[in-house]
Amino acid sequence: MQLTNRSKQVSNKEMTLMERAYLPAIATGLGITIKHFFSKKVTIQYPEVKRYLGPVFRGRHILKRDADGRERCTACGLCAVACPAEAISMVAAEREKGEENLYREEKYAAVYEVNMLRCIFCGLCEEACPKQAVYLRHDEFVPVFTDRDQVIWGKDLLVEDMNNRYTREAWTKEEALALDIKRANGEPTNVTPRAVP
Amino acid sequence: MADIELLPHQVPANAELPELVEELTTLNLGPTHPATHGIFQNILKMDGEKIVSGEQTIGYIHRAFEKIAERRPYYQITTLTDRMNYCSSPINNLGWHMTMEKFLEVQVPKRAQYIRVIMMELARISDHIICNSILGVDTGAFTGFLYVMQKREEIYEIYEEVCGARLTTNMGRLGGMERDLSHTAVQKIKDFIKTFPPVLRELEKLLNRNRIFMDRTIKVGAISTERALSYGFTGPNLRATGLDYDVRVMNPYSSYEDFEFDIPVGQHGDTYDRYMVRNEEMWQSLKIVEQAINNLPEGPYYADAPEYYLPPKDEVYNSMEALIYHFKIVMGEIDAPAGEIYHAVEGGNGELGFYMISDGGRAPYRLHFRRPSFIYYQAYPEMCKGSSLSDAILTMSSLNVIAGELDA
Amino acid sequence: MNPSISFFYFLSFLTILSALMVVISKNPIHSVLYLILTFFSISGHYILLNAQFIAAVNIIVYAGAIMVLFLFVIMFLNLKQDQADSKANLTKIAATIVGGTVFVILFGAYRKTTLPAVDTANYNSQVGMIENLGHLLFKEYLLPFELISILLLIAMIGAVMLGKREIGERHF
Amino acid sequence: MELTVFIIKSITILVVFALTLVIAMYSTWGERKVAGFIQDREGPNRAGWGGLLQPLADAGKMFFKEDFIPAMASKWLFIAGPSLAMLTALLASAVIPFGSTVRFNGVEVPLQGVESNIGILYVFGVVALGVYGIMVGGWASNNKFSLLGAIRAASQNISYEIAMGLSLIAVLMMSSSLSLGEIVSQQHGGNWNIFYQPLGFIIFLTCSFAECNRVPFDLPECETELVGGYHTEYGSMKLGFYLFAEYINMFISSAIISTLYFGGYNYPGMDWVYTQLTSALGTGMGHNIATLIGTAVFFGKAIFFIFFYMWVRWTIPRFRYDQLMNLGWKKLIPLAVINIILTAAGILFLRPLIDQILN
Amino acid sequence: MLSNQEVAEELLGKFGSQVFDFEEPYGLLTLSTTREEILTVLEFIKEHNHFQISFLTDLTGVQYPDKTGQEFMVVYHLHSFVHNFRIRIKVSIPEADIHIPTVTGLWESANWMERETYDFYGILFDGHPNLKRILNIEEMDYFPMRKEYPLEDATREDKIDALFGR
Amino acid sequence: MKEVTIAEAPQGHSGSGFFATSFDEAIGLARSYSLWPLPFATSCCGIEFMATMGAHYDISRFGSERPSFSPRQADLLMVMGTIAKKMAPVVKQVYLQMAEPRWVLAVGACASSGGIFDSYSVLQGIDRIIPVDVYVPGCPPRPEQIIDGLMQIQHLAQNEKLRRRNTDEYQELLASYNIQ
Repeated sequence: MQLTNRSKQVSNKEMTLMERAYLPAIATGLGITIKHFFSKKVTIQYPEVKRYLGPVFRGRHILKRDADGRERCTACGLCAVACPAEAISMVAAEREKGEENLYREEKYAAVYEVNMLRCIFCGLCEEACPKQAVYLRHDEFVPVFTDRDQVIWGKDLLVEDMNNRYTREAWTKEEALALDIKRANGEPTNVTPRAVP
Repeated sequence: MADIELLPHQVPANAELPELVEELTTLNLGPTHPATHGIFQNILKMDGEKIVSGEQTIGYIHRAFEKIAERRPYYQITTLTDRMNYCSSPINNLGWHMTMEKFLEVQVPKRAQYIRVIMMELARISDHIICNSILGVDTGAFTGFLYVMQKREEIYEIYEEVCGARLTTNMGRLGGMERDLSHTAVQKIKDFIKTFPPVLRELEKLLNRNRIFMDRTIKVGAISTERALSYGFTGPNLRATGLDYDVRVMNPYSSYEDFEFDIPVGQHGDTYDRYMVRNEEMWQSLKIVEQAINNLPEGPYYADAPEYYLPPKDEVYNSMEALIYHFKIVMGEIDAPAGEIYHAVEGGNGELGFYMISDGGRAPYRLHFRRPSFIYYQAYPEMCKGSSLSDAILTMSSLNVIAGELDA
Repeated sequence: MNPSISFFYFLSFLTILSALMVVISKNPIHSVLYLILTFFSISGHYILLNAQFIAAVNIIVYAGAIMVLFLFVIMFLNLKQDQADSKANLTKIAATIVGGTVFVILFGAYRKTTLPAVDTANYNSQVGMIENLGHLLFKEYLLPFELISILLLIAMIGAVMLGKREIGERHF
Repeated sequence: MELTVFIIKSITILVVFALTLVIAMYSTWGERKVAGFIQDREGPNRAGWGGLLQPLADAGKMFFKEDFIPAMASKWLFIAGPSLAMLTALLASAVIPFGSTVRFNGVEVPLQGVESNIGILYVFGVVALGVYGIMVGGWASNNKFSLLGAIRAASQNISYEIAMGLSLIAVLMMSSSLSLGEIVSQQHGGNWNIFYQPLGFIIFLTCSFAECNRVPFDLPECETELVGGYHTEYGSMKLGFYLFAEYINMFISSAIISTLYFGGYNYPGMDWVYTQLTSALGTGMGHNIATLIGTAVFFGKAIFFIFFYMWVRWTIPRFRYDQLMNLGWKKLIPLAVINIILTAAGILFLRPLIDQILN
Repeated sequence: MLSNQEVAEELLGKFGSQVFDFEEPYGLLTLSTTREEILTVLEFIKEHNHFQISFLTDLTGVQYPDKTGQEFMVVYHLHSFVHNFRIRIKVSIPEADIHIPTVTGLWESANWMERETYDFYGILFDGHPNLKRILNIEEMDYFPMRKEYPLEDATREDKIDALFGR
Repeated sequence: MKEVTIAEAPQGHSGSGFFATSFDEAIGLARSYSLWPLPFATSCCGIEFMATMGAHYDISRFGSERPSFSPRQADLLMVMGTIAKKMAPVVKQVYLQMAEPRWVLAVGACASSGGIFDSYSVLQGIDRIIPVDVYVPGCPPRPEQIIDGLMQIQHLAQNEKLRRRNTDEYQELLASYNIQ
C-alpha cells in the first residue's frame, strides 16, 4: 500500500558474494576502528577540565541582590506557583523600619527554601520572577549530597554573596540576542560579565 | 532451573505414542535485564532456546502523567512531556505546544515554526541514533554506539544553546520559542550538518552490509502490514513493513509542507527493515534541518499573543499591562475555552497524539497522550514467537520501546 | 620401589577409587566428574607405558569431548530434582547379581590367562610413540584402518538419521 | 650438570608462569585501554600513571569483596568451576617454546617448559578441558542464564575444536611433527607457515576466537542476552578467576598462533643478528642475547595477537547461536577438509615438482 | 478525500437516532453513540468499502462525575489512512452499570488501551481476553484517575502545605 | 575468602596500628578505583548515563566502565530514574543480592526524592527502601554531576574502614531498612 508519492524503498537484503564471505566487511570495520584508535580523543578530563555550559544553562539557583546589596525578592510567590516540582517554599515578612538597606521592597522572604533534590531545573521560576531575583546560574551545578539533611537550601546558601557576585554577559533574552547579533556581525562587543543591572 | 512447567505434549490423536511431556522453561527477562533498556518484564516460555510464548508486564515506571496533567497549568505540562519520550523530548514539548496553539487558535510566526522543525528533526536524529546504535550494542558491536553518541552530544550542545538543558529541554513556549536561535546555535547546527554524515556513514559501514549483522537481523521479528495496523503501529516500525504513513506528510504541521523529504519504507517489517528505515530517516531529517536552517525566515520568534506568551522582562518591570499578563500567565489563569482537541505529531516512535479536554479551567480537564510505544509494544510476543532468545532481544531493541513513553 | 612403580600404584588406586565413586555418587553430575577423573588416571597409565599419543587422544576424545556431551545431556535433562528417587529393591538385587556374575566371570578369565613376560632387554620403548604408531596404522594396517573409518562414518550418518527430528517434534 | 639444568628449567618454568600471569593481568588493562582508544576515549587513567595500577585495584577489590555462594547452588562445584577454569588455562603454557636455547656453562637449555613430542596434542587436550570450568560453574550456579551460558559454551567449544583440529592437520602434514619446538625451528628463515597455509590460518584464528569465547563468538557470556552468562552468579575473586582465565586463554592462543603460523621466535634477519652478536660477545653471551631477542620477538607477536583479539572484539557484532553452529559445522569444517586435501596435493605433487625445478 | 458531511450522512442513514451529538471541533468529526451500538458502528466504518476508516488511533476514558447517569465516557479516535480522515466516537456509560463491549475483536491494539482505561477508571470491557491492571500494581484497590482520588502520594512527609505555594 | 576478619585489637589499646591503617587505605584505594557499577536505569537519567559512559565524559577513567548487570559482581548500585512503587521491590531485591561492600548512588531528582512525580504511583525517593550513600541532584543531572557523584563514592570508599561493614552501626542501619 502506498499513501503518498514520497516513499522510498531503503532496505536491500540481497547480499553480494563479497558480503557473503564475511571477511571484507570485517576488514572494513577493522579499518574504521583502527583509524579511531590513532585519532584524537574527545574526552574531557572532567574534574580538571570543565566544559563551558553555554550562556543559558540552567544550573543552581541564586537569589540576587541589587547593586546596593539589598535582596530583590519580594516574596510574591510566583516562582513557587510556577514550580512544577513544588520545590520552592517561602514565608513572607513585612520590612521593618531600618531594614531598607537589606531589602529592596516592602515585603521580603523571611524564609526561602529550595529542595534541591526535588528541583528539576526547568527554569520556570526564573521566567516567572517579576523582580529579577531568582536565577539559575549558568556556571555552577548543585553539588552532590551525602545526607538527606543537606538538600533543603535556605537563604544562607541561595542569597548572593556581595564579595563574589554572580555575573553573566547578558541577563535577558533580548540582551543576549543583541549581543549575539553584534558578535555575528563582527562588531566589537567588549562585554564583560556583569551583575544584574 | 527451579520452576519448570510440565505441559502435555500435543500428540496427534491417532498416534500410538507413549505419553510425552514437554518441558518448558520460564525465563524471566527483566525487569532488570540489561537488554530491557527501559524497564519492563517479559516472561518468556522457552523450549530450549526457542520462545514458545511470552507475556509482558509493564508499568514499572508508571508515573501518572495524565493525573498530574489534570493538576498542572497548561505551561507546566511541558515538564511532563519532556520525560515521556526522553530520547526526543523537543518533539513532545513542541507537539504539546502546537496542540495548545491549535486549541487557542494562536498563529505562530514562520520563523518560530522553522526553528521548531529544526529542533524536532534534531530530536528525531538523536532518538534514532540511540535506537540504531543500541541495536548494534545488542548484537555485540559496542563501538559504533560510542561513535554516534559523540554526535548526539553535539545535538545536546545545540539544545543547550537554545534552551539551557540537555535532555529534558522544556523547549518552546505557547506561541513560539522561548528565545531566538542565537548565532552560536546556528553555527553549531551548520557544523552538525557538516560533521554528522561521515560519522553516520561509519556506523553504516560497521553494520549495514556486515553479514553477521544482516544475518542477525534479517527475518527477525517480522510483522506484516496488516498485523502491524491491527496492532496500532505507527512511525518507523510501521514504515518498515512497507506502508508510508507519516504524520508530517499526511497532516503537515509547523510548516512541514515546505520541506522536501522522502519517506523511507522497508519490505517485510523485520528488524533489518526497521534499522534501515531509521537509518534513512536520519538522512532525511538531516536534509530537512539543512533546508530549514538555510531558508530560516526573518521575523519574530513568538506570536503576538500577549495573553499566552510571557512579555519581555523589561516590560514587566516597566509596564503595568505587561505585569498583569505576566502574573496571569504564571498563575495559569489564561482564558482557555471549553472544548476538546486531538492533535498528532510524528514523534520519534510514531504518531504522538495529544487528546485534551478543557472545561475552561487553568488546567486540562483530561489530557490523554497517545503514546506510540505503549500501543505497539503489545505486538512483541507475536513478533518474537518461535524465535530464539537472541532474536527476541534484537526485536525488542529495534522496536525502540521507551519506558517513559510506555508507562507514562 | 622406584618412582614409576609407586606412581603406578598411586594411579591405580586413584583409578579404582574414582571409578567406584562414579557408581556410588548420587548426583549424576558428580558421577560424570569422577568419570573424567578416571579417564585422567588412565591417561596417566598410558604415559607410564610411554604411549603419549594414546594418553593425549584419550583426554581429547573422552575427557574433552564425550564427557562434555554427557555433562551437557545431564544438565539439560536436569536430573538434579530426581536424585531422591529410590530404586526398587528388586532392581538393586538384580543389579547386584548381574554385577557379581560379571565380576566372577572376569575373575575366572583372569585366573586362566597367563600374562606374557616382557623381554626387558629387547623391548623397544619407542613403540608407543606417535611416529611408530603412524607407520603401523598407515603402512601395515592401512586397509583395516580405512575400513574402520568407513564404518565410523556409516555409524555417524546413521546416528544423524536417527537423531534427525521430524517437523513438529520437540527441539532443543 | 643435572642440577644446573634442573635449576635453569625451574627458573624457565617460573618465569614463563609469571610472564603468563603478568601478561594476562595487563591484558585486562590493555583491553580497557584498547577499547577506550578505539572508541575515541581515554580509558582508565586515574589509578596510577595511565591507569597502570588498574589491574591491582581490581584484584585488591575482588579479594576483599564479600564471598557469596547462592543458597540453591551446589557448593563444591560452585567453587570448583573457577578453579578448573584457571587450572586448565594455566596448564597450556607449559609446552610453548618461548625462545630457542640458552647456553649456560656449555649446557643448552631450551626456553620451553616441557619439550614433548606430542606438544600440540597436549595443548589440544588442555584446551578441550577448558570448557569444564565454564560448564561446572554455570550448572552449579543454579541460574537459568548461567545454565544457558554453560550449555552454549559446551556446544560451541566442542564444535569449534573439530574445525580447529582439522585446520591444524594441514600444518602438521607440512611439518610432519607434533612437537611445537620442531614446528618452530622448521619455520626458520622466513619460512613461516602463514605463507603456505593462509586458509588454514584463517580457520584456526576463527576457531581460536570461539575457543576463547571472544566476540563474535562470546555467546556464553553475552551481556545483552544472558546478563553475564555462566558467571552471572559469581562475585569476588571467583569471578576474577573466570575473567583471568579468559585472558590467559587469550594469551595462550595468541602464543600458539604465532608459534604455528608466524614462526614463533623467528624473525627476518635473525641469522645476521646472530652472527653479529656471537662475533661481538662470544658464543655463550651472544647466543643468549640472540635468544632473548627472539623471545622478545615472540612476545611481540603474541601481544599483537592479543591486541588483534581486542581490536576485533570492539569492532564486529556477535553471531546468533544457530548461525554460530552453522558456521562451525557447515562452513569451517568443509573448508578445513578442503584445506587438508589441497595441502596433501601440494605435498604430493607440487613439492617434488618444485624440488625438480630447483635442482 | 472524505468530508465530514459525507460520513455523517452515511452514518445517520445507517443508524438513525442511534448516532447523535454530531460536532466538528477543530474540523474533527465527533459523534456519540450508545454502548449497544458501538460495536456495530465501529465495525461498519471499519469494513465500509469506501471509508476504510480502519485504524484505531486511540481509545481512552473520561470521567464526568457531575453528569448523573453518564459519569464515564469512552472515546475512540479512528483514522483512515487512505482518505486521511479522522473521526471521534464517544460512548457514555453510567457509573452504576460500568460496562461496555470490548473492541479487541476488531483491533489487537485495543487490548492494552482498554486495559489501561480499566486500570485508570475501572471501566469494564465485556469480552476482553485479559482485563486486569496494566500500569499499576495488582494490589491497588481503587481506580486512580477518577476525580475523587487525590493525586499525591499520601506518604510524602517533606511537603508543608502551610507554606506558600499550592 | 569470607569477609576478611582482622583480629580484635587487645583491650586498652585503642586505634588501629600503622599496618592496619595503611592496609585499610590500600584496599580503600583499590576499591575506589574499581567501582563496577550496576546501572539500574529506568528512564531519562539512564540516557544521561549513556552520555557519561560515552567518549566525552568517559566513566572508564575512574575504572568504572565495566557495567555489571549481575548484582553479584557490582560494587555500586546506580539508581537512575523514577522508581515506581511497582519497581520498589525489585530495587530492594537487587540491593540485597549485591555483595558487601556495596554503595548506592541515587542519580537524579526522581530516584532521590520523586522529583516532579509527586503521584500515587511513584516512590518518593529510594532512601525509603534502601540506604543511599550519595544523592545527585538534577533532572537529569549532567554527566559532570554523575561523575561528581561517582567521585564522592570513591571518596567514601577510600575512607572506609575495612571493618565498617561488620560494625553494629552498619547493622543497625541495615536493620532500619528491614534488611537481614
